[in-house]
This record gives sequence, C-alpha cells and structure tokens, in this order.
Amino acid sequence: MDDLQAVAVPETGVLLEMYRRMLRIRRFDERAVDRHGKGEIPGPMHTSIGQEATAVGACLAVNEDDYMTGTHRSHGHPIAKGVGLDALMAELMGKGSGVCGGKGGSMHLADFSVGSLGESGIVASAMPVAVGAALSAQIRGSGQVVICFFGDGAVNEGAFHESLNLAAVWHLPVIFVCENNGYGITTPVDAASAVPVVADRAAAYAMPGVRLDGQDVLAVYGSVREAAERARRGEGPSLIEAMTYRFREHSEMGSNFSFGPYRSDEEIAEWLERDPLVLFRTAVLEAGLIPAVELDEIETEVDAEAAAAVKFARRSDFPPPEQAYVGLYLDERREPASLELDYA
Amino acid sequence: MDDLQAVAVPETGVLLEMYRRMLRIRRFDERAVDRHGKGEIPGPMHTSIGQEATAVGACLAVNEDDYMTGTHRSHGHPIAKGVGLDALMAELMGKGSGVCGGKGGSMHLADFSVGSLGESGIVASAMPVAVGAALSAQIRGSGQVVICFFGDGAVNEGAFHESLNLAAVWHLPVIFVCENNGYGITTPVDAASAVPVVADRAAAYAMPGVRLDGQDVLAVYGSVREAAERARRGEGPSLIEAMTYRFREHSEMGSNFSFGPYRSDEEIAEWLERDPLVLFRTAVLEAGLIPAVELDEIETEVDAEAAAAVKFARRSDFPPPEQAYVGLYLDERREPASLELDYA
Amino acid sequence: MPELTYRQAITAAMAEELRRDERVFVMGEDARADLWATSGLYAEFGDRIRDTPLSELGFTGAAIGAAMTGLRPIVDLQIAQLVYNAFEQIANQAAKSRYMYNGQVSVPIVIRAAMGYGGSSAAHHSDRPYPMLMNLPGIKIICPTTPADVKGMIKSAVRDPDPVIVFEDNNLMLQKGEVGGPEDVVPIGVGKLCRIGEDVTIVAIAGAVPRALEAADRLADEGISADVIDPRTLVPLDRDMILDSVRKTGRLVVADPANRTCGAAAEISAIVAEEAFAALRAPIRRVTAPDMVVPFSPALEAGFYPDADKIVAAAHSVVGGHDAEVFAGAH
Amino acid sequence: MPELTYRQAITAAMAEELRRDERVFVMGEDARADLWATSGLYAEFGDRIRDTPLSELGFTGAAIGAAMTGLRPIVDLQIAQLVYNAFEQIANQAAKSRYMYNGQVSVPIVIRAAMGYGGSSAAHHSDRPYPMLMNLPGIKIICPTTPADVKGMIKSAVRDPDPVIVFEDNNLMLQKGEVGGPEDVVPIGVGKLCRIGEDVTIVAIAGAVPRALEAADRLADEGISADVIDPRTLVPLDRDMILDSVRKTGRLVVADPANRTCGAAAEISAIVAEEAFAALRAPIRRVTAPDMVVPFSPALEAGFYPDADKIVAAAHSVVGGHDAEVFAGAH
Ligand SMILES: Cc1ncc(C[n+]2csc(CCOP(=O)(O)OP(=O)(O)O)c2C)c(N)n1
Ligand SMILES: Cc1ncc(C[n+]2csc(CCOP(=O)(O)OP(=O)(O)O)c2C)c(N)n1
Ligand SMILES: [Mg+2]
Ligand SMILES: [Mg+2]
Repeated sequence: MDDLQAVAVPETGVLLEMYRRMLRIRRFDERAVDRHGKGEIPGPMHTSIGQEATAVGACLAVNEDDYMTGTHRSHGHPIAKGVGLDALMAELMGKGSGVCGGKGGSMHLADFSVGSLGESGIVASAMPVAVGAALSAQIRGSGQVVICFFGDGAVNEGAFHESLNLAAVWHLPVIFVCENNGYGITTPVDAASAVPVVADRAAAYAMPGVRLDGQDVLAVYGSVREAAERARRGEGPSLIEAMTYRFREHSEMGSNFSFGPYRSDEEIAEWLERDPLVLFRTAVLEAGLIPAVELDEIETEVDAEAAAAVKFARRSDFPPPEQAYVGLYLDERREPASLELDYA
Repeated sequence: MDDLQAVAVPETGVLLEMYRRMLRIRRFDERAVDRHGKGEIPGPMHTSIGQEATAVGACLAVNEDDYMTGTHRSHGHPIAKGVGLDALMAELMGKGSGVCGGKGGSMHLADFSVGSLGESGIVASAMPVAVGAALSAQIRGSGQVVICFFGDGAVNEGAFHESLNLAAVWHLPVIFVCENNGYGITTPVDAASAVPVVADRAAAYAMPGVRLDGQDVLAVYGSVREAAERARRGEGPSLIEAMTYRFREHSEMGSNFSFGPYRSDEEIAEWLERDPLVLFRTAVLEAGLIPAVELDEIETEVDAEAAAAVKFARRSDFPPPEQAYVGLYLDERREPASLELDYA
Repeated sequence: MPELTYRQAITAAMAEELRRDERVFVMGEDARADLWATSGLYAEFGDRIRDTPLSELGFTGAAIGAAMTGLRPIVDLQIAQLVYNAFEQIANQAAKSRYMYNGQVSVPIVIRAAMGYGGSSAAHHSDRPYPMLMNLPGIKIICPTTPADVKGMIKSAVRDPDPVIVFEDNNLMLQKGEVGGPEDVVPIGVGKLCRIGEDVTIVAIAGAVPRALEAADRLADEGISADVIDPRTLVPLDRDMILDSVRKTGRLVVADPANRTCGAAAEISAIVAEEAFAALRAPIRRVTAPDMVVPFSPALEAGFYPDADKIVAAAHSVVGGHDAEVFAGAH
Repeated sequence: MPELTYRQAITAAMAEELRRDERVFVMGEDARADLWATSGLYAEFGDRIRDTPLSELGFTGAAIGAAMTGLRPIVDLQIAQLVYNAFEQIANQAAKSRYMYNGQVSVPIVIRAAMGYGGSSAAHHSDRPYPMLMNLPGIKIICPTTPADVKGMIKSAVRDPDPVIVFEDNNLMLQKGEVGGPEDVVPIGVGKLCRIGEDVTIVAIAGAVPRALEAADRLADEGISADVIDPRTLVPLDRDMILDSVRKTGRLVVADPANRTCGAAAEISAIVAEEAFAALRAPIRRVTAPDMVVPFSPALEAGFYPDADKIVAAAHSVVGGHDAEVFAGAH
C-alpha cells in the first residue's frame, strides 16, 4: 500500500467506492456494537472492524451478479457486496424489514439480489455451497464467478478440503479468500494448522495460492481480479490468503467478559497501526489520486447512512409472531406436520 | 525390487515372514472368493489380491503391540498384522468362532490382541481413530506407533484432511499408508483428486510424503520403518503412497456382474506382471538370500493353513440368534430400551 | 403401461426428468459407470451425469449451492448412511436456507439414498437413517415401495421446490411392476391405502410394506381384516389417512424396519395417541428393528426386521381381546 | 455441601475426574482459554487440557481412538449441533465398535454438547439434536437439569465404559444449587420424580423441567396435582418410572424443547401407548418446539419452546374432562 506504483491502480470511481464500502462496514459495525451493548441487538455478533479491506477489495473485484458466500464474521461481506445498510441493521435487530425478515439475524445475512448467498454460523459450512454456485455458473455457462470467504480456523475443517478439491478437479470458477486474522477465537493459527501459511495448502489442490496483505485493499482487489479472470477463462479456482486482524474481540460479549490474554498488547498495537481505512486514505492522498474533500464527503455521507440505518431499524416493527410458523417449504398448502396443537 | 542392493535388506527371518504373510493373504483371499461364489460367505467382500506387499511390508515394519487401522479392502491388513486365518475365515462366514463372533463380517475384521483396531466399511472412517490411537500412545508415553491404511479414494474425504492435520500439528506417531491402486471403484485418481500424486498432499501438513512401489515389499518395509523411527522419536507423522493394483474387481459380485471397461486390458496385463509374490520370490532367489526349498515349504504350509481355515470356518457353528441382542453396552443389567416386545 | 423393476423405475424417473428439464443433472460416485440406478444415463446425457470424488459432504453441499442458483441436482449418495458424512450440509444448508433467508431462495435438491439392510451388509452399511432426518425440519422425506411410486415420486421430488431425500429400499430393487408414463407423477405427502379392512390398521414403511400385505393376507384367512397403509412420504406425513383409518379400526400396528427409539413408528404412534385416542381400543404396537447395531452374520441378522410373523403377532395382540388390560405392561 | 452454578458444576465434575483418574483428558476448541465450562482447568491440569483445531469430525474420532486404546477423553463440542459435523464418527465408530467387534473393545468417551436455544442464537446455533442420536443405538444420552445432577452424571459418564453424550442446556447455566462431593455420582439411566401428584404425569426434558415445575405449581393452585418426572437420561430411558406414574395418573403430558417429529416426546408417548394403554384416560399431549427452523428475532422465537402456559394448557386438556372424545381430533 505504501507503494502505489507497484500495483495497477483502478480508476477513480472504483477507488471512491472502495473507501465508501470500507467506511460503511466500519460505521455499520461501530453502531452495531453500540446497539448490541444497549440490548437492541440480540444474540451473538462478530464484527469485521479491522478486516474491511479484504471484504471490499475482493467484492469490488467482481461484478454484482457474481456470487459471494461468507462466514460468522458476517457484516462486512454483504456490505462489501453492495447490500444496503438499512435492511442489514434491521435484520440485526430482528425486525420484519430486515434483509431476512428477522429470521436470519447477524450470522445469516444474505441478499440474493446482489449475489450475497449467505453468511454462515457454522464454520466452513458455506464453502461447499460456494463450490456449488460455481458449478452452477459453469453448467449454465453464465460466466459468473464466486468469492468464497472463510477464516483461518476454517482451513482445518473437512469441508475446506472437500471444497477446494472439488473446485479444482472440476475447474470451477471459485476464488477462495481466506481472511487470516491469526486466530480462531483464542487459538493461534500455528496451534491449529500443521502449515501456518494457508496459501501453502493450495499445493494440495494444484491451484495457485498467494498470501498477501489483507489490510491493503488494492492488493486484495488486484489479486482477486486476476483470480476472477483466470476463473472466467475456465482455468479453475485460486486460493488467496489475506493477512488481516480483527480490532475487536472474537464476538461481542459485553464489557464484563474477557476472552483472556491470548493476544499481546504489542501485537494489537502493531495491527491497529495498520488500519485499512487509514492506510488507504493516506496512500491515495499521498499519490494525489483523490482530493481530501471527496473522501471527507464520503465520510459524511456514510456516517449519515449508518445513522439512518439505525433509525430505520429501530423504527421498524418486529415481525408478527405468526411469521415464525411459515416459510419452511414453498408449498404450505398442507400444514406443516408439527405445529403446536392449540389446546385453547 | 529389481535392485536388492539399493535397499537395506532385512534379516532372513523377516524375509521369510514377509513371504509367509503375503502368501497367507493371497491364499486366504483366493479361498474366500471361492466360498463367496458358492454362497458360503454372505455380503459384500473386497479382496487384497495384488496388494499384498503394501500391507505386509508396512505391518512387518512395526511391532506386534503397535496399532493398525484398515479399510473396506479388509482381509490383507489383519493378516499382515498377524491375525490367524481360522478366526478370520470364520468371521467371513458369519460363524460364532469368528474373530468378531460373526458380528463384524468381512469389512469389520479386528483383533485388538495384535493391535488390529478395525477395518472400516465407511471410507476414511478409521483414519481419525488411528490418529486417536496415536494420541493415546503419545499421552501414555508407550512408544507405540500406528499404521493407518487408506485407499486413493479416501484422500478426498474431509476425514483424511482433518486426520493428517491433527496428527501433524500434535506430532503424533502415525504412519499414513495410502494404498493407491489407481481407482475408487471405477473412478480413476485424476478424475477425483486435484493432485494425482497423493504424496504431494503431505506438503499441506508439513509432513514427509513419499511415493513408492507398493508391489515391492522391501521398499514399503524400509520406508515404513523409517517413518516409524521418526514417529517414535516424537517427530510426528509421515505419508507414504504405495503404488499398487487390485488384480480382481472392486468387490465380489459374481460372474454375471460387470464393473464395466474402466481399466484397459493392457493396463491390467502390465500390472499382473508385477505380482508382488512373484517379484519377491524372484528377487530373493536371484540374490541368493533364501533357498527355493524354504520358500516352497512356506507355500505348502500356507496352503494347508488356508485350507484348514476354510475347514475350521465351515465346521464352526453360527452364533445363537440371541447373541444378536446382547453386546451393545458393557453394562446390560438394564435391558436395552428397545428390544422387540414378545407378543407370544 | 410398461413393466419395470423398482431399480429400472428409478433410472427411468431420472432419465425422463433429465429430458424434460435441462436444469436437472445427476451427481454421485461412479455415476457414469453402469452399476446401479444411474446405469445407462451417461450414454444418453453425457456431462449432465457427473462422477464425484469421495467427498459426500462437499458434493452434497455443492449440489445445494447449485440448487440455490438455478439448477436441479439429483445427488446419488448410494449408501443411505452416507447421510452421516453429509449431515452438516443437509442440516444447515439444505434444510434451513429457505426459512432463514426468508424465502429468498429455494433448494430444489433431490438426494437418493439406498438402504441395504437384511443381506449381511454389516454394521457400516445397513443403517436406515430416515428417522433422524425426520427430526430435521425443512427436508421432505419419501420412501416409495413400488416401481410406480418410486418413479412417480422421484419425478415429483425433482420438480419440488424444496429438498427431498428419497430412501430407496434395496430389498425392493428387483420387484417388478407397471409404472406411469413421462407425464405421470405421484404426489409427495399422500399416503396409499393398499388394502381395506375393519379390525386393525397396519401402517408399514419401506421394505415392511410387502411384509405387511403378506401379514394382512394371513390375518384375512383368520377372519381379521386390516387396513394396510403405505405412507410413502414420511415428511410431510399423510396424518389424515392414518387417523381416519384408526378412527375406523380402533387399533394400530406400525411396521418399520428402522431402529425403534424415536423412529417413524414412534411418531405415528404419538400422533394417533394424541389425536385419535378416543377411537383407540388397544395398545399401539410398534414392530421395528431392535435398537441394536446390525450384525453381519445371517444367523444374527435374520430376525431383525419386521416380517409377516411379527406383524401378525402384533395384530393378534391388539385384536385378540378388546380388553387392553391384557397387553399393558406386557414388557 | 457447596453451592455451584450449573456451569461450575460441569467444571467441577471434570476437575474431579481429572484428579481421580489420570486416563482422563479434555479436548475441545479453545479448551485452554477460560471461556466456558473448561475455565480454570488448564491452570491445574496443563497438557491434559488440549486445544483442538476446528476439526470436529477429526478430533471426535481421535477421542474415540484414544478411548479404544485405554484413555478416557472428554470432548467438549461446545455447540450441540456440531454433532452434525462429527456425525459419521459418532455413528460409525463410537456407537458401533463395541458391538461389531464383539466386545473386544470399549469406547469410554464423553461428548459434551451445550444447547443454546431461546436467546436469538439463530438457525445454525439453536439445534437440540438429541432425538437424532436417540435413534442411534450404542450411545448413552444424558440431559441433566440441576447442578447436582450435571455434576454427578458427568462423573458417571466419565466412568462409564460406553460412549455418553451430555446435552447441557445453556438456559440452565447460571442456575445455582447444592452439589455432591468428589465421591458422589448420579447414576445414568435413573429418572427423577421431582414432584408427586395424582392427576397427571408431566415428563419434562432439559430446559423444560423448570417450566414443568412452574406449571405444576400453578396446577396445584387449581387443585390439579401432577407427578413431574425429569428422566435425566434419554438413553437408556427410565421407562419404569414413567410407566408407573402413568399407571397411577392415567394421563401424560411430555414437555420437550426439541423438535416434535420423531422426538423424545414421541418416543415416550409411544412407550406409554404400548405399555400402559389400559391405564390411559386421555390423549397423550406433546408440548414441544414446532418443526421449524429456529428464527433469529426474539419476536419470532419467543413462543417456540415449552413454557408453563403451554404445559398448563396441555394438562388442562387431558385432565379437564375424563371423556377423551373431547380431545380426539382436536387437530
Ligand atoms: C464447525 C464449527 N466449529 C466451531 C464453531 C465455533 N466457532 C465459531 S467462530 C470460531 C472461530 C473461527 O475462526 P476463524 O475461521 O479463523 O474465523 P474468525 O472468527 O477468526 O474470523 C469457532 C471455533 C462453529 N461455529 N462452527
Ligand atoms: C464414505 C464412503 N463413501 C463411499 C463409499 C462406497 N465405496 C466403498 S469403497 C469405494 C471406493 C474406495 O476407493 P479407494 O479408497 O481407492 O479404495 P479401493 O477400493 O480402491 O481399495 C467406495 C466409493 C463408502 N463405503 N464410504
Ligand atoms: Mg481467524
Ligand atoms: Mg483405490
């Protein structure tokens, strides 16, 4: 990032959109943390703060009608893929106006209209689904590609292995993007993985594997673009390992809860220095690519967007309780076999 | 095998035992095929004919109190590990004198007294168990190692991946021995695996990976010995890929059944030339290591052993039907919750 | 109408649906080889028949992803208990997606799973795992027992917008019968009253159906007449057919080759004990496999599954005396 | 006797067994971090507490292998539905090995699985999967509901020669109560009669137990007295306690937070309909979760699980009139 000369810099519109989407994630998550602390967002929640560049760099490198699957760290991906904040925040609050009508929640955000095929509470569970979406694109000849996000913890799951092998042996258009933030909850990568470099596992699937700086949105963007082109040419999947860091704890547990001292203060401090928003802003300003005022304008707009999303979500109604009992099958003419009998 | 100088030749006693055990597998399976065809052995059955050298080379390279887990191609491993033929043949016939009392059958042979921890009808299912036995050896400080057999088809299962990673990250004493016979039923390796060389997958687990001639019992023996020493030194697991071939079809389906033309006649003919028994016999005779008469004697003895096993098995009784309803738990003072009610 | 075996009927169903709808494709281990029910499909459909690596979790999940994005995959798991390997994807992705994404997506996948119990397939290859999946809302489960039904219902399954698992019974594979044509489907969720009687309702599942019909014949010889119901679909179950029958006969025997505890027979019993209690004149009898691992030896496996003898005995025990006292606590 | 929370009781059980038997060890994701029930163990037991990679199938299988070869592993799966990821190993290796190897081997493994439903954990983290495992012979299943029981029963589980899965209910974690000492165990397979009555038997499972006791209080105010039974063990179930109770009361309500179809409530109903039919004076009522995916929104999840209101209503429906006709077909 320090050396903008080294990478092919995308056009200004893309740069602006990078900043906008990264900021959206940051502001959205900040507000989500705030509301979660106040009890307005129930259930478990994992923020993407610190990891914005990977999500945004990857998603902007593909088209809106390309697909994306995500993880339990789940707000950054759909925002990066272009889902609007209102329906996401409403979903987090369990409101009927949420992107999944309140049925999904933080870990199951999805907006199929922009190719966001679903985040996943179960680690690695969306990986085979991503492979299937790519298979579908291949069979239909649609030219679509799939971005499959997963964490460093996911790489030891059987689903990771089966997914990468299937994608490779069938030459499917998937870009496997590992968000390596160093830990699965408190367990460091090297205590969990026999090879600490995730990209090295690409060798087991005869696909290209690259490790790059996940705080550098341009590096991610460039690498994913290349992988996407390769995929569209029918040359199969790629594995990209983006080194990143979560600035907050694994999940939001309130201030009385501690995940323990598994990360050193120095490590945290070092990474906070590598804030992807600051890095990006500094780099484009230094390179004179975008005037500060435009970036400031985006900040103002996104702040307003995030504030509006909270307002929208809070004002929205909870779904009516009956909604809980419909929607399991498309055809519900036959009543579900198991509704609670009414004894009244 | 052609070049006996190239490998460290084990002492004569080991050589004789190699021949004996390989022959045992061959003769046992030949008779099993015969009896299966006559309807005396029920159910599915997969022979090890052609693959004897891998099983025997590996098992003789470790001690009797070391552990071994197997696969659905299940007769060779326990014989190689030292289980007697009588109880194995009786098991195949479902007799009470079988090694598992008739409850296990061909795919679930096991004799814990010689470290044979079980074959497995489900592909790759015994791999995590092997890792666990190694973990147990490590925790107990017993110095034992574990041989984990699996086929080329198994390497695309999640269980393979999770097992190799676990064993590697915990430095467990496991020797993963892939019996690569080129096919999973009719599917060739390269249609199933992104990397056709199984040993290459070792790179994903930072463990040594070697591919060798699985028809060469000495090569297998030497390599597994080395891996076992390494494992006993606490340096962790190894992956050994033994290139072999099954001389018969995937399973015994009777002469009216065809698995189709997935292997060419030339390929089959080439491999039949590489019969591990013939290769071994020729090599030791040419090197003058063992007089022919001793090998002939072993042949006579093993023939008799195999014939006796069939006789033993045929003469044995079926277990009494009541046996079916006991043995689920050790403590059966409480009747199983679910026995068929007696309406009589 | 042509006569086909049960297995041929499965193949025909897939072939017809492949012809009808180009979104349909088939995947499974050795699906291109002419081995089991996919025999012959590769010759006609080429690439639309896909051999998979041994990766049941991965390729079932891939089929789910393909189904979410516009295709209609048929997954041939071949061995029913490979659902254990694929469980996570079936449970979390196939069953839950429509609901948790609030109807944004359909998962029109068909999973075929053949059950090979009763022939010394031994502990790892003899499971009949449908009860576990019945406890998993979001999956439809069918278990057709005739060539006509398996053909017509697989066709319905392929056209269904939701995930359907087909539990095929290997014991029925060589059974012959007339089947419907390319346009004929047999609906999911509708039971079949195979035989009409007055004295007892016998609900039989999968391979127990022919055994129940045999039992009903023998009971008829003694003057006991039975309704024999083949639910054909386990989820959603045709509750009304079963309840109506029990309201008529007052007695229920359920014959089910799956394990007993929390099985389909338990569910059917519970529905009846809840909703047709007033009509019940005798204890409800379950004739199931025992809750045991399946032994290999034919001598041990022989008595495991419902057969005509056991079904007749169970029927006797409920019809014999109308005084239920006799049976209560027989355990 | 000390007072502990349910979670502290789990920790204490593991600590005591670790001290008592050096073959015992604990493995799970983040087991060394002081997060949930393994908190504090690493400080005392060091290497005997093992962090695992995210490989539920692999490390559950590894625990099985370790158990087969002389150790006594406790696997902390943490999230109950991770049993789906490990299903193949649980089903094929843990449950079947003793039987299929004809008693040559024991698999003394304990798997702990905490159920986190009812708090907007959403579709992937709210399953209560014990009914599926009940259909799998060879595994014992416990679901203790008090600090004393969870401590004593986990201790029994560790000492048991066969695989035991402990379904812990997160809704009970902060509940406090007296617990037994290091030598006290609570046996597996023995139910608990929590309250004695005459008019109706309420069998309640896991988190439904406190709700059933609340319901029984309210019923008592109206003059309806209830036996409340906490089976504590689902496999093997204490059938006699349930049957004896129903033979006395003639009425049964089963409250179970798991899904309805083929659930524990179905099994208990079926046992009673088979073995205590003569005593039954009313339909058997199941108060369960609906067969739906679990929704995220509190507004949607609120009514999902058995609560005192529903249990009271079900009790009314069976006690209200002794004429069962009224309820039959209420559906
Ligand atoms: C299959 C599975 N195992 C365990 C969990 C519990 N869990 C949730 S997130 C997590 C850590 C995941 O680490 P990683 O993949 O690196 O993602 P990160 O949280 O670091 O973004 C764990 C263990 C789960 N949800 N699913
Ligand atoms: C998990 C699983 N998937 C599929 C099967 C069906 N099956 C049995 S053996 C086999 C092929 C195995 O190939 P490989 O591992 O190479 O062993 P080989 O038969 O060649 O010795 C298959 C697909 C099974 N038993 N278990
Ligand atoms: Mg991580
Ligand atoms: Mg093979």
